[in-house]
Amino acid sequence: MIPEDVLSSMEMIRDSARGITGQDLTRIRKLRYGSPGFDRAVWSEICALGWPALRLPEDRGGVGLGLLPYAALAEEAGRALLPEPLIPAVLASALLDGAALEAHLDGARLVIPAWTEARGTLEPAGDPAIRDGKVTASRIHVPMAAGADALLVVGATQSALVAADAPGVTVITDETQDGGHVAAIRFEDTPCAVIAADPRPALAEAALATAAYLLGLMEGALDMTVAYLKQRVQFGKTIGQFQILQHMAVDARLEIEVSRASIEQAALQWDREGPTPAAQAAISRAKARASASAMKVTRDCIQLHGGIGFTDEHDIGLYLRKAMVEAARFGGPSQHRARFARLKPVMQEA
Amino acid sequence: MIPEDVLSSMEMIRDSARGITGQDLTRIRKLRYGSPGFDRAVWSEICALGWPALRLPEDRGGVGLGLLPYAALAEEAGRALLPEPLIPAVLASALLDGAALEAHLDGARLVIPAWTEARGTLEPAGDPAIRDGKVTASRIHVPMAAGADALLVVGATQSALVAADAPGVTVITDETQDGGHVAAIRFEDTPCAVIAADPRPALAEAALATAAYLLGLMEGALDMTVAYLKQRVQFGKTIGQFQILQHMAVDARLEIEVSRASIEQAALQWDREGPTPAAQAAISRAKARASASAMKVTRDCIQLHGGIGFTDEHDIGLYLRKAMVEAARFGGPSQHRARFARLKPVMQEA
Amino acid sequence: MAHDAFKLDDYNALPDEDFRALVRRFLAQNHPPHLRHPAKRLHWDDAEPWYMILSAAGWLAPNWPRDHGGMGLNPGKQLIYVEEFEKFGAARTPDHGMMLLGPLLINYGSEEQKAHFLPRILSGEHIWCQGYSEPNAGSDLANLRTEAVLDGDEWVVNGQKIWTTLAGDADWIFCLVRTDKTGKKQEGISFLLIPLDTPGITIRPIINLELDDEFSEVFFDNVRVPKGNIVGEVNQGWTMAKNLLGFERIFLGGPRQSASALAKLRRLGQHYGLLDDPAFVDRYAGFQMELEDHQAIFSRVADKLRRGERLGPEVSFLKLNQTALYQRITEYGLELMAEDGGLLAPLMGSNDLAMPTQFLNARAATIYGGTTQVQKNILAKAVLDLP
Amino acid sequence: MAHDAFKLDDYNALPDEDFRALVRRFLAQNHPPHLRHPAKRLHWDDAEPWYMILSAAGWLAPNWPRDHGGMGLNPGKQLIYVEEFEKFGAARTPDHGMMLLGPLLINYGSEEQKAHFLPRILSGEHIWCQGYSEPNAGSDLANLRTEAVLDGDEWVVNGQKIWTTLAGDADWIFCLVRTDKTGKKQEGISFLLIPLDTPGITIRPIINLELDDEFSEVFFDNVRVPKGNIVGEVNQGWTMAKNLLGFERIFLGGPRQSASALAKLRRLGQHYGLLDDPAFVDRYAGFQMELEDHQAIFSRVADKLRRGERLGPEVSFLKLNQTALYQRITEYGLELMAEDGGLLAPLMGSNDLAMPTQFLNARAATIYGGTTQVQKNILAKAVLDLP
Repeated sequence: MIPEDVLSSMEMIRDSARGITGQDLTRIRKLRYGSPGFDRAVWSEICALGWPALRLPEDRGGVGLGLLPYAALAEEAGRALLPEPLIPAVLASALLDGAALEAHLDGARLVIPAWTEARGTLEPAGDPAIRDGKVTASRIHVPMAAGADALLVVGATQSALVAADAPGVTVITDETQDGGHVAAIRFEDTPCAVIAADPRPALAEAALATAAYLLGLMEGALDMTVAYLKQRVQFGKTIGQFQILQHMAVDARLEIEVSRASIEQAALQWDREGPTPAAQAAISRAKARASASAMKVTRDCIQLHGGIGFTDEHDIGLYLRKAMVEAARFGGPSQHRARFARLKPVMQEA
Repeated sequence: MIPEDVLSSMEMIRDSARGITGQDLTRIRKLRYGSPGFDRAVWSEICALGWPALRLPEDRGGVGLGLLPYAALAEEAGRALLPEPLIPAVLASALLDGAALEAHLDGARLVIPAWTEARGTLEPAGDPAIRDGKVTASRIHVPMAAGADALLVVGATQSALVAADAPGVTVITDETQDGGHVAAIRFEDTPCAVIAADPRPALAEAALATAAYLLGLMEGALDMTVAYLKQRVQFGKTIGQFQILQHMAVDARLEIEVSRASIEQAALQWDREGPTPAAQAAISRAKARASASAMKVTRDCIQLHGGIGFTDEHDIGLYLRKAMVEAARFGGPSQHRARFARLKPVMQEA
Repeated sequence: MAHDAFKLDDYNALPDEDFRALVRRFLAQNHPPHLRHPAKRLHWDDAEPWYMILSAAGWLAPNWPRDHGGMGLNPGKQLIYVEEFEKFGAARTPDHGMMLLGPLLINYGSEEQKAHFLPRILSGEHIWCQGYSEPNAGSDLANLRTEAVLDGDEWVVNGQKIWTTLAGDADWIFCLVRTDKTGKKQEGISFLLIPLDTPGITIRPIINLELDDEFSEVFFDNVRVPKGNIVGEVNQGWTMAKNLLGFERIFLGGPRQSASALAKLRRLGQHYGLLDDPAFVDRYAGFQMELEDHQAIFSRVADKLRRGERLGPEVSFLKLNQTALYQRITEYGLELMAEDGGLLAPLMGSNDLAMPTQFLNARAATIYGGTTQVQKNILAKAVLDLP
Repeated sequence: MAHDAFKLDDYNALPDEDFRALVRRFLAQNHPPHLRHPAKRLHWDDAEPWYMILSAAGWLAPNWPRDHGGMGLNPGKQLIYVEEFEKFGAARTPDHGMMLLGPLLINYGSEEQKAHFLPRILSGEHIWCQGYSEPNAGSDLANLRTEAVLDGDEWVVNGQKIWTTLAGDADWIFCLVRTDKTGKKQEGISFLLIPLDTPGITIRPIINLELDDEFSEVFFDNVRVPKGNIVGEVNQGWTMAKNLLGFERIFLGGPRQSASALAKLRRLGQHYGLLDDPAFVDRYAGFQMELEDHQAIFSRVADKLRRGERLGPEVSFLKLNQTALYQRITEYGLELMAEDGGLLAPLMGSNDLAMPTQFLNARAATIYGGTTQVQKNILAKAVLDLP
């Protein structure tokens, strides 16, 4: 059971999130397919609210909240389809220190982590090659890199912090379905500061936060869809009267209920016992569930909208496009199922 | 396209089948869980109609029909849940010869093939050990063995024919869900006659015939269910007016339509080109489809019946129980999918 | 057995974790080992020893107040009790008296009825069964037609009930009967207690798909019942029965069936040597994740009870989720068995491998206690506010 | 190009296999290679060369009689034509004139209309689009409200059409319009031909989920159309349009989309080095089996056409089956791509790997041409005779 004080900090953070995210998707739609694809002024507000510092202990300048409140925040971000790079920034916060951390937290110098060389994994890449304070490495699928002031080349035991405009940095940016972008980045003898840290716990937290983002996204999509079902008339009935559409909506609601339970339980366990194998497995379970559910729910929301759902003009498609991107980030269903199986072999539990 | 003459022989054999199978399941219900679990008098009628000889060329005393008419017959058998061992007997016919074949075809001496040592395969067991006219071997899942006069111990290149009451034959009979039975049989220095033959083509035909049996079974189950939907009243409506139940029934109908097309296409191809890899693959495809569809359709038919569907008193359960047995016979969906993949590697076709 | 060690004055005073440990200890020390994880619902003959142990220990009725002989657990503690019983694989006894009738009597019964019936439930003297459904009143329960007509000091009952669980084991049946045919269907229904040895009652077992006789039909032919056997007010039976849906609703959504099916799947994997087969491991892991997800949503709803909140219609999500998972596990298990899945008796004679029976049992899960379809209808209106 | 080699007096006289070979040869020799297996519906600018090749060869209208400039194919030969075009991955041209309007004019048009319009369709002078759906008449098409009121010798049209495919490329639109508001919804609908350059018409492209402008809205604001532009009788438009569902219905159920998605899945498997991965091979084989099953049921329905039978409502099973398969292949493909599935541009710039676009395209497949839900409603009544 979630303790009362955690529940109330979750409520508080939800309220504060709603202040940022606004009531409709007009802002989100405007930012799509542009560069950097998010609003730096909004990012400053976000930093002022302390979100990137949420998970940091107070002695590192943070807010000291648990993973559960972070999940609540990510959920609200997902409901609003927030394009600002909250989850990457929180990941960076966990690895940075000193002045770089301070500048990152106050929004002056946004650091985006570049942690993978491969698709479909939650394992960080090997350590980047660092010689004479210069780093050489390649990273792919770096989100919103075009909006970063600095990049953190994350490795399994040590990471390298480089300025985005440092020499030897080659960025190839690809647009993503949701209107954002990712980059493949080559670092070639790029001057850097070295940070020793194990990124795995923070990566697992990012996976859980992404699951929560997907949860909020599903909620937003279903809310919009249920409203449509109550309003659209065909064959002389509001279409929400048709049993088959009712059941599709109920199935979507169930996916959401289960995703929420899975995510909250995983976060609660992590907050209680830290990154134990069981808590790691719970995060994989939650991410696998949320990714699969989000794809199913947003697909079905399109279908429930009928023709209008297939237009880019209608907002319902924004949820599907965002799900296409976030479902795979920090591992999708099959990767997390495999990770779960490794963490909890068949014979281990009843 | 199925040639006209084949279409008409299919119609003829369907008519003749309906003469045997009767109009309701009273007989089927009575024979369940008894020994031998089928009616020897009916078996004599079946032999008089020439069914076990259907696929044999006329110069071997057969009817010389193709696999398509055989599938039509098996379909009618399935619709009626025929318990008599038609498909095993046709398999035996393909391998026997001489007087044994004659006695088998006229119903005087029913031969049941015992062809596997393992579950979940369409590959015959290795050759039985035969020394001095005596066979030593083990076979499992031998259908209706308790009703056989003789057993054919099938091997990959040669088979051994033994009398059911011959010395050294140990039979352990297990009841099956449908009210029939299967046996695990040990042959220990049992006197036998040796027959050289490759059983694989006949096994593939048995798989296709079983797919057709499942097709008929689905048809029977859905017909009964649609009739129930038109008759049962709840909430002041015949339940067939509820959209969700309508769609379940439509989905079942679609499974049936696709199964039929798959089966007929595979049989047509086999009749045209013989046991080519492509025709073998088509049979695997048809059996995988029919097995999976039959399980789904009969499960959904139970659900569509509601409470009464969960009683053994209602006939709808007979279809599900039969599907539980026949879906796995001569290979189920996963085995046939694997076989298909071997026969048609990924890169082979567009 | 040292029952007294488990008799406390106030279980609710224990910290949750201590109470949980107590329940575990109780089960470990008292539950008959051979009754754990039963493949089927137990008949009274098999369940009696366990029922009497619970009775003697005062642990039979976790949901009844202490002054009626129950454990008096608050909702949170009731949950722990249920969770631990489920986790342990404790056998369910014929428990309609404790689970359904008891709370109804406690809420609506006369003092006389309470004094007479409650102790006899606890002692095992009265085993109760439930008479709600009828052949034409299944999903549409309010359509029930079994009628009771007052004739002097007696109700005369005519009609038929169906799907009565373990009727053959019971001494009494509590029924919803029609006492007024005018007005709306939901009105005019009363709650009547009937001894099963009354002349005019015939019980006919129904063999189900598992080839088991868990259910019966009960026929009433001019069955005469004392006027005082009505519980609560005449024509208020529907409302009373609906109001009581609480404690037992969460039971319907517990992970027990899926957990049991998954345990069988694991045993089958072991039996067939598939524990290192990647395809099996992948499917198994998927199911295990779903089961743990279900446990998570179950706990989430349970937490509401713990916080003293009333369970809304969304509790039905538990049943929808669990029964769908249960069916999928057994469907995969059956296919995994290939030809073995067609066998009637459990493989190797072991209930641990009896997947075909579990598969058949799973068919009922989406029908009884409200079909999946009817539950989704209700949820569409109650939770999504669709028209 | 040697078009004359493909001009026969009577295609129907050829044995089926010879005709099939002829179609293959025609495609191999004439189809622009860069237009094969297009990722999206082609706009006129891209499709024009191929349209003009078909036109010059007399191969544009397989379903029209020879005396109207068509190929005059019987149903069996039409099927072969379609099958081979599908198998080859031939590009679809803006073909509403040939496919829908032509047969309607041939059946119901005046001699004058036939003489004027049919040659211009064949020559590419008139490109047609279809104006059926409206914002409030989608699944419930009979609810359409765009109205045409007779004013002297002209119809005055007001209203709005939506989901008009390639409207921006077209010169003319054929519309269903309301000409009588009394009586049943299906009555009072007429079939009207409207030049798109008439004053008062506004075309607004709709960007779809593929971020493509395949569809448009068409607005009519006091658009004046000559009285003679009605096809058939006034108020008979609904019946005429319904009667014409034939040749093109089987198109909707062809295997093209699934085949194209499966080809992409194979390329992706190759790209990611998964061709020996057992999990991939298993999934791929499953989809390939389903595709071949679909081809089997498609052929079975096609055989009915070949035997001269009329296609009943069960032809909708083809669309249901194909679109469901199409969606599942793309869903798996998308998940297989992991993070790559979120990219907007095709992987490696190759259309052969453009699974995300195909996934989005597949969303439309269960909506347009009758949603899956509406089709199942119809099938329940028409095929299963449910109430």
